[in-house]
Amino acid sequence: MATIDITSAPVDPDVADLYEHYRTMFLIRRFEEAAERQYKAARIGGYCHLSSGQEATTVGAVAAMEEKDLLVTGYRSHGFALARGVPPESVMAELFGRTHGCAHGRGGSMHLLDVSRGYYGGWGIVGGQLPIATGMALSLVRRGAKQAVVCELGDGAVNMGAFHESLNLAAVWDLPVVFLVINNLYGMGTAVDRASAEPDLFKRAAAYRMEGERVDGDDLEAVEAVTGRLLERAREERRPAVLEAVTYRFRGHSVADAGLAYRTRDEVDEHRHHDPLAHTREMLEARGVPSEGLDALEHEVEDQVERSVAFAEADAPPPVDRLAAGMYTQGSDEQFERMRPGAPFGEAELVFAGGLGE
Amino acid sequence: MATIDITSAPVDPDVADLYEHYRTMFLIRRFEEAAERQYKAARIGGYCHLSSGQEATTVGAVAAMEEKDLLVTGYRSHGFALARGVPPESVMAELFGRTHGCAHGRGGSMHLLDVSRGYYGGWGIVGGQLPIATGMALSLVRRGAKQAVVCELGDGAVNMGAFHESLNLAAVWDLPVVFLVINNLYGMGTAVDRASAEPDLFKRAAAYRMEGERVDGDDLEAVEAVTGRLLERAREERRPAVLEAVTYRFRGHSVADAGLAYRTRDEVDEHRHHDPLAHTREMLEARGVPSEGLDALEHEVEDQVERSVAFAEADAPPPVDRLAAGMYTQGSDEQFERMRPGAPFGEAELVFAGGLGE
Amino acid sequence: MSAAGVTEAPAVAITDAAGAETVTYREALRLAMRQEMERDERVFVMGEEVGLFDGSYKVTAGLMDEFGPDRVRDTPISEEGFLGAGVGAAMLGERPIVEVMTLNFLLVAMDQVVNHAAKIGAMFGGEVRCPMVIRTPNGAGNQLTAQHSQSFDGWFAGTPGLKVVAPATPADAKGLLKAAIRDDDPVLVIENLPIYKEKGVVPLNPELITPIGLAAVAREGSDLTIVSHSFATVRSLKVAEKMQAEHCVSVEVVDLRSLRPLDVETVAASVAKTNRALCVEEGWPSYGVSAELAARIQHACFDDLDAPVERVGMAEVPLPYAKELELAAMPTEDRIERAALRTLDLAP
Amino acid sequence: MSAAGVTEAPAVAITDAAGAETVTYREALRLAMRQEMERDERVFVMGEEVGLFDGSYKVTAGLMDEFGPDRVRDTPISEEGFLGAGVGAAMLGERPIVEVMTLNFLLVAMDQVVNHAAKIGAMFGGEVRCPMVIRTPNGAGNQLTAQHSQSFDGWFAGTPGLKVVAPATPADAKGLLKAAIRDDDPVLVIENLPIYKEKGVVPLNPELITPIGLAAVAREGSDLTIVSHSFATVRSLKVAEKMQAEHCVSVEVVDLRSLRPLDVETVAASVAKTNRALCVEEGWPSYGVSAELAARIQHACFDDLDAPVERVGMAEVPLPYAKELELAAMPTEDRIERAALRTLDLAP
Ligand SMILES: Cc1ncc(C[n+]2csc(CCOP(=O)(O)OP(=O)(O)O)c2C)c(N)n1
Ligand SMILES: Cc1ncc(C[n+]2csc(CCOP(=O)(O)OP(=O)(O)O)c2C)c(N)n1
Ligand SMILES: [Mg+2]
Ligand SMILES: [Mg+2]
Repeated sequence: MATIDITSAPVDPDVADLYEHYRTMFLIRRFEEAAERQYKAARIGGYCHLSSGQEATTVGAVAAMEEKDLLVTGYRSHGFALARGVPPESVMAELFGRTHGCAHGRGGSMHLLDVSRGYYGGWGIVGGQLPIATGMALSLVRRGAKQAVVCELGDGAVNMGAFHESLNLAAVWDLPVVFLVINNLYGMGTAVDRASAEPDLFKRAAAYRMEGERVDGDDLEAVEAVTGRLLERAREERRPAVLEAVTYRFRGHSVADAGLAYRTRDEVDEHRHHDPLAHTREMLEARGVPSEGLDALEHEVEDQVERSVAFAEADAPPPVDRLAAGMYTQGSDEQFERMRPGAPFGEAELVFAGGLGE
Repeated sequence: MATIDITSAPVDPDVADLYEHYRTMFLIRRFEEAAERQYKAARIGGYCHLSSGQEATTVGAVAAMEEKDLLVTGYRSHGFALARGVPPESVMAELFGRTHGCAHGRGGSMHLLDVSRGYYGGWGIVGGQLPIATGMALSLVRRGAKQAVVCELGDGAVNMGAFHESLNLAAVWDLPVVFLVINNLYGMGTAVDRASAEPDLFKRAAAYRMEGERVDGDDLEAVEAVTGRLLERAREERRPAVLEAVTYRFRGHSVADAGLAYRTRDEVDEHRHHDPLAHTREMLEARGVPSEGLDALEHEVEDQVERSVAFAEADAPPPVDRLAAGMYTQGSDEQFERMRPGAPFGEAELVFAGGLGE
Repeated sequence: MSAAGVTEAPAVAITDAAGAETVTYREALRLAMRQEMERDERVFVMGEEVGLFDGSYKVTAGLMDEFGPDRVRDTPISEEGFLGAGVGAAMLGERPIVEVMTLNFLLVAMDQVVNHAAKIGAMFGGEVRCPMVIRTPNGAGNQLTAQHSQSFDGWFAGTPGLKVVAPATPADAKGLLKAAIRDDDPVLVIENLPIYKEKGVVPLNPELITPIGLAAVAREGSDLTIVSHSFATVRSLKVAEKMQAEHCVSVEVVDLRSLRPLDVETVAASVAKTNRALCVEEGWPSYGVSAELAARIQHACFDDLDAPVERVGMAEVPLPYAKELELAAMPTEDRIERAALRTLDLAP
Repeated sequence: MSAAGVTEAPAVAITDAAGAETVTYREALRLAMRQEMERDERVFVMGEEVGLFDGSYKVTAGLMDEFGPDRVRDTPISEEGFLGAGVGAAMLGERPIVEVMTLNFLLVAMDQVVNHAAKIGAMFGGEVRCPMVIRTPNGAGNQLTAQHSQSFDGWFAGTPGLKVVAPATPADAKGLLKAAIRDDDPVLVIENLPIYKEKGVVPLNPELITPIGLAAVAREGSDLTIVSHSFATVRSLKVAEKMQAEHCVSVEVVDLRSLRPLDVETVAASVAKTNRALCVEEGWPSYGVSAELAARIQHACFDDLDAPVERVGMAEVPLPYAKELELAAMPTEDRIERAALRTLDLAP
């Protein structure tokens, strides 16, 4: 979290923590608003899924993680990357498809990652990240490491076969993984109870003799506390868990969706009145943090977001002659050497020149 | 059940039913023993999965079905076909790969069916039959038909993603399907509790707010009663259910498996002492059916099995020039006509001559 | 069926009492579904977001209002489950149209398509059938990145028991989808993301279909045959115009329309005339559709060919996000043109 | 690595201090795993029935006793789950070998293979890798019927980001599996049911590998090149002997060994010499491996070819159960021979 200046932070450690969490929540909100503007200005492409409204869950869950813990998420993950400390410049540059993006411009919004911070992506197939997170937990056990994995998924993902197979494996093998189900009430336009025969999603954990809990996902401190407890148990006792955090997505499914075909304006407004950002700010003020201090923090963050956009804009796109970089490891060029004759891609050079490895 | 002679049956209707069920159980046992012999004599090929030991479950469940109900099973299904009334000749001919087999020699042991008796196969991919059975139940609902589907699966199949997706769909859409989980304690060599984090398999139903029950699968009358109750509810109230029948597979996973690498001889012997066949015969005797009558029944069945083998042996194999028959419906030949030039199969005629349709 | 016959460019107006209209590819698909649902009670649509959300790509927009939630059924995110449910319903004689949001997501339902739907007719000795339609768009563009930009068309086309069509025009979108719905076998209808918004003249006659298994000569020419399907046909037609204008080269474009059955006859007849062939596809060419085409052409036209059959498609990488990289990887008009010139020995 | 070089028949004894032994293909695979597990703690095996049951086809027999249940891990029947778990473990630097009972069952795990394992290197900008091995047999025979008799080799070979090998001999089974385990990318090792019991001389030296991306000339010849992989190579070698004896025709057999990367160079060099090519595979040829081969050969050897490239494979039907039908559908030696004679213009 090198980019965050904490000199103006409160001294009471509990309040100081909340203050920093608020900063992160605010960063996520403003960052995503900027991303949306850049998307509409066609500087960002692909799908762009915003998490506005869900910040308390994101920040609370990540705050509960130890540095050595690992994180795996779906595609609605700008917030997770930022909360885990990936510099905004690096995330924004990724959204712009630039060289210094956290995936060097090759992944975009859905495929953020930062291995140095234990963040292993950023995946786009609903449910696809679950077996992978489970395998990471298996690897931790094989090493005897006291670490755990947090695997984020949406309420829509609980109906995928991969959910079932992963939870069963995690439970039958006693793996240290917490499945964080972000129940924002909808998977695209489908309300939870139209999709899931058991709409109390945490109860599904019982089918694997696994602990399942539900938490108010807009209550940052509650999210942090229960995530912390479940992670601790995962690390120490190798007990996996499901944590369902109930929250709301203020915006449409992606920037392209107005988000009103399947829910009413009233419903959205009602939830906006319980904005976790406003709530957290109020809590800070109630605990004695002066309003001006919070305004200053907000300005700092806004500057930071602006800088990230400027950084991304100035950053270079990846060189076209390195189209295939990363696909295979070094040494593979030699293996592929003999595949050239009659190569059909149109221009074989595009793929082979510049090498396959990093 | 045209081939079964019931003239010597007892008159008390309850005993008469049990008597007929015993006949079916005994038929399954002897039929499969004959199939094994023919397999070892290389007259039957492929995989050959015997259900010896599981007859009470098979016969009890099918007995509870109404004629209009539908049946879908996995690959361990000789017993289900016979119980549903498919003539032994037709099943044996299928195992021999002959024209008058119930799938005309194209399916073999794993892909038996008889649409006229509502039996829609006989599927070989673990869990693959579940979405299909679910779709059949959906179709019944669309027609407003008061019918239900029985979908058989093994204890190993409950860990497949298809299980989860199907049960959720069946529950969220209120479909008339009973998932009959035959828990014979092992999926190949893997004991239930090594595979399933919740070894009480019926409890998994709760994850879909679905009714789940467990029954002693060696108690024919209990199986029939509970299956009947669940089917009734499925038909009348469109409520799906899971029924776990606990039983034991006396033989190896398939004829090729001795079945002793993962369980002890003692364990197998112990279960053989509770053979549901012997148990049912004892019940009949206790209810006053003379032992000679039962002996006679057994002889009849043995003759019947022998006749089925003779029938299959005498039956002709499918003509090789009809290799592609059934693959597509009639009229498709014309669609495929223009695909011939440069056809690569070696001999295009093999596939196209004789037609694609029935 | 002659109206949609072999030698006709797909987008010309069709003389028919029912008339014709200029609509988008998306609207043409919707029209096909509406007409077939009106005609046949057994037809119903099922998939993620097809109802309340009006379809992820708005193909089914309005249909739930028109036909109700039973015939336009929203599903949970469970592709294996609901696609398999379509198989089961079809086995009982329904005519399900299962929409899969994009072809990429068929990977999680592959087993139901390849090892169930495709097997039913043959494996059960013709005793039961599976008359279902699976609709899904392939294609890349818009920086959707590696997991969302794929075209596995050839995998399905290589599966005996399936039929696979891939319309390139609104008229064929309507005609082939209708043919698929009426067909008694499982048919995969591969749509395409970039074409959804393309417009064309579509005959309104509800009885007009585009026959499965029949390619179309989308443009006549004499110097080179380009063989393509789906969006690659749209690209190729533009390249053909440009080459006429700039290089005075006359390019014939054969739009496959069906991948299984594959109309090798029409392709071979064209190559016999032009003596040169270029196969273009949106997907990766190695082990792709263009491989089969090149294999068939070299066989059927061995003595006719003046040059090796060339191929062009997506560069063989998981599609990167960055716009510049994506563009460099795609089978753009530029790249098709270069490949065409190469096939004509007019470029190295 | 020269010991397993290009021009060497795969089954000859290799001069090496460590010696060689005649073992089955199955034993050769086991030897490779045992050696690599001894060498590298990160290597572990996981799959259905690999431990207590000794492997469904006994490839892993004894390994659980030797290495314990943590390194030879039995899994529930959950291919998508445990294959994906392999992906996750590999991303953290483990070297999982995931056994899938047969290639048919990869269909339920397709998404993890194609849309996850294969994407990792490129999609994450090279920041994380996926050094895993997936082992699984393809092939038909023994009347296993439509759902259990398939070879989707080309689908994986057509997926950028994967590597695919398919050994035809015990020596290459050991050499390629070892190469795959040591490789830093995801490698699919396609084994084969009928070959498991075939014997051959296998070098014991734990450092000998068969390089990925290098085909072998399994038999030299001058009149015709047969290109094949996996069990089709075994069949083709027999056909070659027979044709020599009965027709005085000299057939060269190129055993591909790797499908991605594909060694087109070795194939083309052979065809340049023989001027005729026949591609043989166990799977369905339309849109299959032989399509890619024919496409490459006609391109690379356009001026060398005296006849069109021919192909032979499984008849394009879901494989029926009845022995007679199965046999009629398979690419038997008879059918390969007839196709070879056709390629040589010695038969219609
Ligand atoms: C297997 C698969 N099917 C469909 C999609 C398309 N899709 C992307 S996000 C989404 C909704 C997911 O909803 P949820 O899990 O609740 O997450 P949220 O978007 O609310 O964060 C769908 C259907 C996909 N990416 N993968
Ligand atoms: C998807 C898939 N994976 C693996 C197999 C191989 N296989 C066939 S039967 C079986 C065991 C199934 O056990 P269970 O469900 O308990 O049924 P049982 O054999 O005991 O009747 C396995 C692993 C398969 N057919 N399909
Ligand atoms: Mg959601
Ligand atoms: Mg079992």
